[in-house]
Amino acid sequence: MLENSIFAILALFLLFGSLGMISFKQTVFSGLSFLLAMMALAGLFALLENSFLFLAQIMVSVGAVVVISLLVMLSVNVNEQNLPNEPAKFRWMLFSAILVSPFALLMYKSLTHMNREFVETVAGYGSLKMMGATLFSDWVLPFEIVSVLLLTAMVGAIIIARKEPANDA
Amino acid sequence: MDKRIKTVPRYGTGFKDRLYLPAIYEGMKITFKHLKDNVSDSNAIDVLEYPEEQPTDITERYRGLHRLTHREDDTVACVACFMCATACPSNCIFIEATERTDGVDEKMPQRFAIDTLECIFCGYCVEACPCDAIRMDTGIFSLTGNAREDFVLEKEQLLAYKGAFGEEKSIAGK
Amino acid sequence: MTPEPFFALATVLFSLGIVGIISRRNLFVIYMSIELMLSSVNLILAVFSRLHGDMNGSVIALLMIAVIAAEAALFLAIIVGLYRQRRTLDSDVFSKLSQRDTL
Amino acid sequence: MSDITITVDGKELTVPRDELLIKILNKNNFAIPQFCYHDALGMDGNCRMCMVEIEGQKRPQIACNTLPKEGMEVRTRGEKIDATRQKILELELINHPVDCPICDQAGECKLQDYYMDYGLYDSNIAKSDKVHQRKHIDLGSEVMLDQERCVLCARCTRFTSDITKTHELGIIGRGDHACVSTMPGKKLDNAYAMNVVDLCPVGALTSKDFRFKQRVWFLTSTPSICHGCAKGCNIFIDHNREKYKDDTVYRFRPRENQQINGHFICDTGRLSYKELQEKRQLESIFEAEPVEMDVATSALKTMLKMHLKDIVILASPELYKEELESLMRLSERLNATLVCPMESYYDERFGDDWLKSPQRAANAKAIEQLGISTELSQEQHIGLLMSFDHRDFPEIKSDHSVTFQTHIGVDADLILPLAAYSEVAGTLVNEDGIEQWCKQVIHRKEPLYSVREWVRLLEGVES
Amino acid sequence: MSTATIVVAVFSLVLAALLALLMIPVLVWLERRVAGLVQDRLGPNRTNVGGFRLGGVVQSFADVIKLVLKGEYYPSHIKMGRWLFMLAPAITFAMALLAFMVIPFADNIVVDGESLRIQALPIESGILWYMAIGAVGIIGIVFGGWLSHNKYSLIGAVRAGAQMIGYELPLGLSVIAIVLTYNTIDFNVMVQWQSGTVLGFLPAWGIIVQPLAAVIFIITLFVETNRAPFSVAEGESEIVAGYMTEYTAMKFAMYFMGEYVAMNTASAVIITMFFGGYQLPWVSTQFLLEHFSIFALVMMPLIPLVVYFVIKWMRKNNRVRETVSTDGGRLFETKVLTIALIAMTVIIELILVYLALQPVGAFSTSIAVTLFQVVIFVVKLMVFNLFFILVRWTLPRFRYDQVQKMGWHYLLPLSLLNIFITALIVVGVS
Repeated sequence: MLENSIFAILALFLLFGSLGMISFKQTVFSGLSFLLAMMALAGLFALLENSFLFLAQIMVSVGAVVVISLLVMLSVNVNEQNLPNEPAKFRWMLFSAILVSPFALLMYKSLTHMNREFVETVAGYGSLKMMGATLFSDWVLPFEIVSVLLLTAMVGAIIIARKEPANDA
Repeated sequence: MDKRIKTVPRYGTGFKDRLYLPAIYEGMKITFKHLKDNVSDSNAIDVLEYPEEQPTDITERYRGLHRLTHREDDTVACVACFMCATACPSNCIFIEATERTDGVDEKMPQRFAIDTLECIFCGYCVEACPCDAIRMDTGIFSLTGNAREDFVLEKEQLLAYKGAFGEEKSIAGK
Repeated sequence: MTPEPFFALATVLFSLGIVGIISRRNLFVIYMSIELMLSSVNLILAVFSRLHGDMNGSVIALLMIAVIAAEAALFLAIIVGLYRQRRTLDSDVFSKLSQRDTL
Repeated sequence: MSDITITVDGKELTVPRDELLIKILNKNNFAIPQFCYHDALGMDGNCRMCMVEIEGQKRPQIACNTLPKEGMEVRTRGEKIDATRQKILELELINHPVDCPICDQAGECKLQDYYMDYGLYDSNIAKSDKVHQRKHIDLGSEVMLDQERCVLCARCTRFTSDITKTHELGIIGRGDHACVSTMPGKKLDNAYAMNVVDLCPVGALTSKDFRFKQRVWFLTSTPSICHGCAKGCNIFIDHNREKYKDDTVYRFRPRENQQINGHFICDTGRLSYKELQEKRQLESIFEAEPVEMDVATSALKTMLKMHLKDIVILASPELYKEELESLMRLSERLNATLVCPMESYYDERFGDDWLKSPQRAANAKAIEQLGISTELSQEQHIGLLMSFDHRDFPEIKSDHSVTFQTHIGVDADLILPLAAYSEVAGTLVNEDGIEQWCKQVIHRKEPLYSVREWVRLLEGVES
Repeated sequence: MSTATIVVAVFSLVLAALLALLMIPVLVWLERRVAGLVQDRLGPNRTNVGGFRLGGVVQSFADVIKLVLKGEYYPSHIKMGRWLFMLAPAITFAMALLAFMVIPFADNIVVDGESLRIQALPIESGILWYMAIGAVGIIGIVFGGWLSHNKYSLIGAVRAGAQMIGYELPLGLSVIAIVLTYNTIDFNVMVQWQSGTVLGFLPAWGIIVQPLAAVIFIITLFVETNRAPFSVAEGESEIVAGYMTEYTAMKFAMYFMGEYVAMNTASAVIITMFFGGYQLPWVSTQFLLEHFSIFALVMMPLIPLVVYFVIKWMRKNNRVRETVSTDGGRLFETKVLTIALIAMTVIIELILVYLALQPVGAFSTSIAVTLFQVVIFVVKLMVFNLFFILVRWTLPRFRYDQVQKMGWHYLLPLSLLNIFITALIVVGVS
């Protein structure tokens, strides 16, 4: 019962966050809603007894991704009249929602098709130790590939965002 | 290169300096020594117990609160020429001029007010005054009040302040 | 607890991400919508992991989080670059990359 | 007469043969100090300040009594000239009290400027040795005289003798004791008397009205047009926004325009600046109660809708041409009658043959040009009388009345504030048909609506 | 849940709340007093309640009351998101407070065979929690700065954010080295690990086992808490007050107090990870539990000695200065405090006597050990807070670009190197 109500609250936050994110005009408020959604998602991970994922989500998604996004938003600091003019935003949203709904239904059906229930977790489930053991036994190759991906992303980001070298440099 | 430019040698390029840690250690040692000495004997700290003790070392050049000086006949020395208001960088001097009828001069301030909350005590008004009518030699360094209005000093108040270094009359035109 | 509400929520999130991408023209919102879709997949993976009682799903989710971070860095760099070029966040402005003279 | 070529400070100038050298130099922006010469008064040659060196002449000559000659070489600067000027200025300043702090002219004083440029800073005459003369003498016509500060340039006496031909002022006494004065018991008394204040290059003649009100360096001068009569004299409006206060006009000064007013304006026009801030209508009044702007606006719209068939709009002939045009469009939209009765604006006693026109309505010519009716038919029933600052408004009977007032003093069902002419920009047509553009001079902290803004507010009220 | 669990949980929660919240005025006082003493001044020492000034700490409480009662001022140019403007300082404050909740104040207490954590939030992922929550706190600063609609605030917010990102990396990497060493992320296990010795005689404190990681960690925590010499986000010499510029009264106080809570938390984390936490050096909990009577015997003469010196110091320093001869309250205060201290000593002595007579393994002994460890923890906490404060009054503020350069150019490679070395040693040892 407690779990259900926690889930309801978190789901509400998540929905409001993501709805706000796609509907606010002011970019920074979108960012704030996104932050709310990410926090709620972290809460859902905790509800799934996945404590490491919970902390990783807060640390990476909230602490790094959202903060960097906010920073970029602030340093770009577009004032209100320079934001894209989107008068038919909500009409578009309704239209696309109708467009997406059959696909969403399909997705939901296929996800619930397995008809499985949550099992009792083993001791240490979701802990750093178990996560590490799994990661470095069955998932070493993907891990390495992801590390290469991260490196590539870093190099790419630096090259893209770098300013033209000044003449006097 | 221009000869007036003086190149200051740059220190701290060695490894020890760039490591910062030895310097930080030295600094910490000094602060800690002061802390230790003062904690063990706080009576030895030589401080002025304000407000029981008042400072006695205010020099003549100290820019305290403003005052308006008097002429020899104890009338206001100010002729409302607006030089102080013109020189004032924070526009805190408010003057209303009027015709002077006592035969001493032609012009005098009807109102002369200084908003000390806006004043930055730069002393430009004193520099600008051609009549030696405004001075900052009262030695008053703390002005207190209960309302913002208390800090707008009117002509009467400014005339009532006495100079801290002997009450001198305006020396204009001497 | 049953997994269905989680799946429903993840589906709704994913759909909201698509809706955001379709309906908005603000580059930042588009970027965050993509993040949202990735996160909804993450949620599904975490639920799978919990359904099976082992950590494999969680590990993929963790790798996903890393990918999200990488994507964030790249995407934000692209946004900054685009904004420097045209001083706008309107995605429609950047629709004519093929025509050199418009840039 | 053909033009000739002269050289001034190494610069070649082509000039007419019969123009005074000082005028040429002034026109070409050479800094020539001068007290007695004035374009309107001509040369007098008594101040000796306008010394220039002319090639071939032994001593420096005064530029105001010199005509250019072909190939003449003139030097306006140089050690010799500066020394001469310094000596002449010392002479002018012998008995001057040097009381700039209390002098109202400070900031626009020629003597002060030249003193800074050429002055012998340490006086050879002790203050106690100076000749003391009478100070603050009320000459009448709002002019104050300080004989000590006078440099005896005789501009003022020449003004009264040559321009107004009233001969009130003269220079009496000799040597150190020469001074400007009126006849004993007589006052300076003519309709243009205050122009001597502008003419006076020093602080001897000051305006009693402006005296000690504001230092001139605080003022912003904005060119504008006098609204006193249909003559349309060019003026500067000197105004200043003091800290915590609203934008205030302190004086009008004449602005040179040879087509209309030359260098001068009349005293009535000069003092009409007071109307801009006295007795102003600042709040909306509905049925004798002050109301908020939105209440007043909705009351106005309701009244208009009530009387859509029989509205009469009274336009003041002092409104700008653009405002009159927008009122014409408004009356067309509302199907209303636009009239502008002119009788009350005509004052035969005011007029004279120079700068004062008996037609007191500043824009009377524009009414004529736009073809706005000046007659209100007596038998017409007036449902709603809408007056834009018209003087005749209280005399006209109507069921309901709305008036847009710049000044208080009338009674109506609805009184609304209106921006005065200094707060709006527009075109004036003077009685000779010369169109002149007036800038917006005053920017109030809380701006009032102008006629055009009111008309814009009433858009769509007829449907 | 047994009664013991609830009692222990409530005890830890209350202790954490007290240590975090009550510490704010104390730290504010300490900051001002130490600043004064370092600069040969006295610092706040006048405010008193009925003659009691407790060295001036009353001043801080007066300040808190003033800040709470002060009229709230809203800048009128802040049009949108005013609720968020008000919420932003609360986010920062709440996150700083939350991060403190995972600090263990004493070793697990065994009640009826059940091991209970003396931790407000009894979770095992201690350091991860601290890093995650600490990262969220920055959001409040960023939003506060942005919503102020003030260029200085915006610059402050951007600086705070950029600084945090720049230093999160060395922080995380130095933590990884430590986690490799301790083989855990649980704070309590870390402290237990440090109760041993290295090389036979040195206490196995983190600072000795991992000196480089400790230095990097301490430096990054200075940055994370926005303390001098890294306080560029509020740099009053250049950007007024940074992100706090437009804040007044309680909203300002939230940021202000949040900073002190963060500093307190940082001290707690540092002593937990590198200075043996609640442990005395060389003395493990097990040893204490088994030999508590010896301990009590050692303490018995020690406590009166300490109290004697404290009273002597107080009598010497809490004196009326000649220039303020009318101030008689100080003598009265000294007298009352002397009596109180002596009474306290007597009570503690009696308790120690009682405990010394208890058999090994008695429940009262374990309670006493817990309390003893809490006291040690608080003492260490205060020492580290003092260190934070001393650093602030010693070092000038770095320039912003120097801060960034230090993070990316020096600390990041150093922490990577440290991981490398640590990993080699850990693999080699096992």
